[in-house]
Amino acid sequence: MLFLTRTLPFLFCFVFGVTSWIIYYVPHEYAQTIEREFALWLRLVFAFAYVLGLVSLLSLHWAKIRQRQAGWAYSLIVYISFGVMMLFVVYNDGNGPFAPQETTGPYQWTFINVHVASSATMFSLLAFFISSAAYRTFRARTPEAAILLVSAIIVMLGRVPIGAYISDVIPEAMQWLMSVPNMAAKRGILLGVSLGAIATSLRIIFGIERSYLGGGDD
Amino acid sequence: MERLINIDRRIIFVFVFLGVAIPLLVDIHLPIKPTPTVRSVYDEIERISIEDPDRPVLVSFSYGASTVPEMVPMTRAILRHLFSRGRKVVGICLWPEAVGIAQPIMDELAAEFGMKYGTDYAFLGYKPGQHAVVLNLGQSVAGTFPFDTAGTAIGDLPVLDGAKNLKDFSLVFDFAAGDSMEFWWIPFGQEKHRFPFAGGCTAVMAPDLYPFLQSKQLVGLLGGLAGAAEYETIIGVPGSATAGMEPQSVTHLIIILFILLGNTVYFITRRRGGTV
Amino acid sequence: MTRDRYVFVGFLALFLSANAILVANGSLALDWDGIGVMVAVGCTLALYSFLYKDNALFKVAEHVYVGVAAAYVFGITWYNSLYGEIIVSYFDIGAEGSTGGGHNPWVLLFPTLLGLLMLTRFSRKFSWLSRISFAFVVGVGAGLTIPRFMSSFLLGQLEPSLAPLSLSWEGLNLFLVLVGVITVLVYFFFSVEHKGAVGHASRLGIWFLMVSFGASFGYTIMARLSLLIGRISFLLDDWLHVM
Amino acid sequence: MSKITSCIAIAGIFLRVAAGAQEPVKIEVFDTPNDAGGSLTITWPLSTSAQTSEYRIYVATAADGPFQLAATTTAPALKSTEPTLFGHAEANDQFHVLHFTDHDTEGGGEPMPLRDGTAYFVRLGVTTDGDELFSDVHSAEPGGNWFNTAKWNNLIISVGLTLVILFYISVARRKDLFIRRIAGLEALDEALGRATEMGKSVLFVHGLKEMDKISTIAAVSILGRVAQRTARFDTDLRVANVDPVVMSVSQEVVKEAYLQQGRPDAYRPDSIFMAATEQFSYAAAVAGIMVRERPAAHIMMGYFYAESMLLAETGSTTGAIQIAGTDAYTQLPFFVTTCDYTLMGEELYAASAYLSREPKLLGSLKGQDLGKALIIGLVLVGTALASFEVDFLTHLLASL
Repeated sequence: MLFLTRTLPFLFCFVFGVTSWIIYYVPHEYAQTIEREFALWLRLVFAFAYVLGLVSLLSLHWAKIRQRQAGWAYSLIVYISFGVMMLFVVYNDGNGPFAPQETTGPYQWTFINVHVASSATMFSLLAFFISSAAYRTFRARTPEAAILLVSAIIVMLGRVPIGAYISDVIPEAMQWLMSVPNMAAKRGILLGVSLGAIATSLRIIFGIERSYLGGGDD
Repeated sequence: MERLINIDRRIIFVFVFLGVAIPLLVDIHLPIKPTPTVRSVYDEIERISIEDPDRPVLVSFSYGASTVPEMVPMTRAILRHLFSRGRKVVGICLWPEAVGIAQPIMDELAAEFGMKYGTDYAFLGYKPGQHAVVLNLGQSVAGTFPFDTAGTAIGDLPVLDGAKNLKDFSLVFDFAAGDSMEFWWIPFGQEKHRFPFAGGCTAVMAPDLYPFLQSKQLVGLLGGLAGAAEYETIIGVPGSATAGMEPQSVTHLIIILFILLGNTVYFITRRRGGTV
Repeated sequence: MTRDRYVFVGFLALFLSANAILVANGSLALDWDGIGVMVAVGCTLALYSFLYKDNALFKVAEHVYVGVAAAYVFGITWYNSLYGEIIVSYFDIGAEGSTGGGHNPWVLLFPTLLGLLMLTRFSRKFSWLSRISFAFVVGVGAGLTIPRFMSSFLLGQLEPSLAPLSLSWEGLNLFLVLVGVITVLVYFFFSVEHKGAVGHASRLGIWFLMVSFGASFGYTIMARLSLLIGRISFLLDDWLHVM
Repeated sequence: MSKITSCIAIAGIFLRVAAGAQEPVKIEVFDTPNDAGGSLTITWPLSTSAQTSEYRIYVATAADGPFQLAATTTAPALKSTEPTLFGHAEANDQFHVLHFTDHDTEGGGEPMPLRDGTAYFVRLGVTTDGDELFSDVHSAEPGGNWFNTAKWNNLIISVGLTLVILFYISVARRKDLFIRRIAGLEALDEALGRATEMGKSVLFVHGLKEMDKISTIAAVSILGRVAQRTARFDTDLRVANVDPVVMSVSQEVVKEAYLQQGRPDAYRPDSIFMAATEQFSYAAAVAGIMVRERPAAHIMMGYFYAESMLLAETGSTTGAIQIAGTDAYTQLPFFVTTCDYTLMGEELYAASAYLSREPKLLGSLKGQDLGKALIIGLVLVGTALASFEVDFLTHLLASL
């Protein structure tokens, strides 16, 4: 059993990992075919992963309802709104689920008027909290934080028309700041991050990092 | 002094609300000056319209509902420019929510310029897989999007004649609310096929992309609503982004004043030995 | 508590009467479009009630949104991929008048199997099977990542950094970029203590980082405000018609 | 240049054809390198003529024909535009280059693609002022290639980095590797110390990502350290979660820490709780705890999204010490301006390696450090060389 639960996944990971790494260097038709198939498979498995995410969301809220945890009524609301929207998904403006998707009907209506409206509103809430934080908590406690705030002010002024209205120097300072010191730091971060990503990928391929396996008994 | 800082934050919220609402209602005209990164997107589309007029442009929508106010104005500005130059446009979505948002916009603008579905433009819908979709497109467009959203096979869409993979597009343009330009398109597409690549992103992502502008992995960039407003200015069709620049300017000023005020109080109280 | 209740009732009454007035004076039609605007405004205001304080209305709106979002994404995945690509290819059902298209069903067998195995994660007995799917996804992902990140990020970003320096404005900027890249890397270097020259370099690196964080900070504030502008102009224009 | 001399110049290239002279003419036909097959490449010397000439490539499957048209061009590219295939030799801008993948068929039907493994005979025709001059015939065979020669640098560096990282991991398994002190961890200890002095609780806030993400793993190992301290000093610890798996792992880690400190009695599983399941509800719930319970220290670790703003803002107004750590670079600015100390990006992973002493983390951190040192060295040397117009290192490192 240990072979099936531990070794087999590791072998899978190693073989597929090394193969997809090597074919990068091989322009031959055979290698390109493998790359095409891998990309397709990966893409299709991702579609199933959505179902996985959906089931785990629903089971999380189901647990809250079943155990009558604090705020379980909100979980019930998740179920109700999910159920109603699912009906619209299946209805597909009269064509049923086994036809191309319609761009009209209750599904699109709910999407625009509930989903889009809520989603954009949720993130716009942050505009308010940022302003309150600007007043109450964005402090130049240290020289570093002072540099951060000065650079933020230059960018905020230079990026909108009011900056040029005050002085032509401000947008130019913003441009310079973005494309020289900001660019340099972002490049430094990027180099570090990609080294980190490569190191993590190596640990995965060589079976040193197995936390992705998760779940199930060992 | 400390009481000044510890006021109810709802008072600040009212300031911000008014800072947005009043400039929206009262017209204060401020001239918009396009920045070089935005200008180079325009120049690139003009260039391909002359030098590479036959091959289609691939437009990828990688954003969701939460960033609609930022992303939709730039979607409109770019599509308007492409259609006005008679470019053939193929739209794909890398984020699921983009389907319901981008498709109506594309249809509307195409109708405005008399572009016909199938021959002048197409909308292929969404495929899960993020970077895997980009990699797959690099190998085969028809193998990645076998049908459009109406179920028509790709082979029946003349706009895609000759477009077998990413190499066969004159330009790829990504509208990104996340890191799709940086971590999907550049390493999994542009790295191999070297197509001209430009994009528009939310303001949050924009500073991260400057290294790619300097290394020419990215031709040009529209950053946030300001980038969209600049593009509207270049093509001479002011829209909601241009209208948004006035409240944007005012609220930026308000926030800067808040930061300055807060810090002044902070330094005064700190000098007196208090804490805030 | 009672004060909050008054606020809530007043808020609701205001919202309903505003809609009634708008319908009465013809700004909003009582068709699906008009009702749509009212629903959208309702969601928007319910979420904004969070600004007053965390309350039940906000939580209801947030959870409604979560449920709708989950079903919406499932719908898109179903029509674009699960049905629209996989099932259609198996049963060869293209749209009317469509010639061919779709994948060879045999090619799809393996990925479909992997996808289905992934769903065993919810079974206590068979969840080990899902590890095979995860091993595939993670393994291929890792293998694809290594050479591509090497090429587009390490080499692709290294090469433009190797520009000739000169005594000019451009030369100065290139020099600053060079200093920035190196000192930021030094800051994230963990094998030596940050003392002496290394300490100075890493301190300079922090300053570069702070300038770039400041840029991100400014841009993020801009982004959030843009969203707010979008929502408020929706309220003022599409709902109240005062713009 | 006059019309007549330009004709002579063109004709000069094809001297061998025109006059039967013996000098080699530099026309080359070969399989296109670094491709999947089905393509041939032809190169010929740069035209010295000021006039535009038309170039035609003819293909046959036998040396004596019949020749079919494969490609026509008036503005051919130069070899120097394709460093991927031809490198950076100076002479490259003295040669034209053209790739072709098919040829016309006799009946005028669909063009016939070139077949791998078939020998093709190719000749070049140049038309200036209506006269077409032909080169002699060269033969080549298209085919797929097994290695992309433009990727040597990539392969060597990747394999090198792999070996270094695997080497350091194996070293780390045998002995402890040095990592510098992480200032953020000292700040963490200080914050915990203050909480003890004040007799108030400590609030640990997890990020939004699941258990298999590096940032979450790092957050859990930092939680372990925090729990050790709170167990020793008998300080109240509260841990807010948004993911049930992270919650149960956190419970294990805290329980373990309390056991190690000999205080299993002080461990209360319900102080490690699910605050909410959704992003903003989570932020609101945690902010509520911050305001109501007024912990002395807030420790926020893991991957945060937009809710970071809400958490840190509310937190800083309560006067608590705030320590944050995240690899979400877009959220870092907010933590930096509202927290007393912030572990930025890779510092978070380093802190986790420093605390857990796990060989795989320590080893790969060391390997990455070596990679960074290499990059710093290459940038310095490369820039110095480039400043003196020596480009070889720049070309060697080019991503092609």
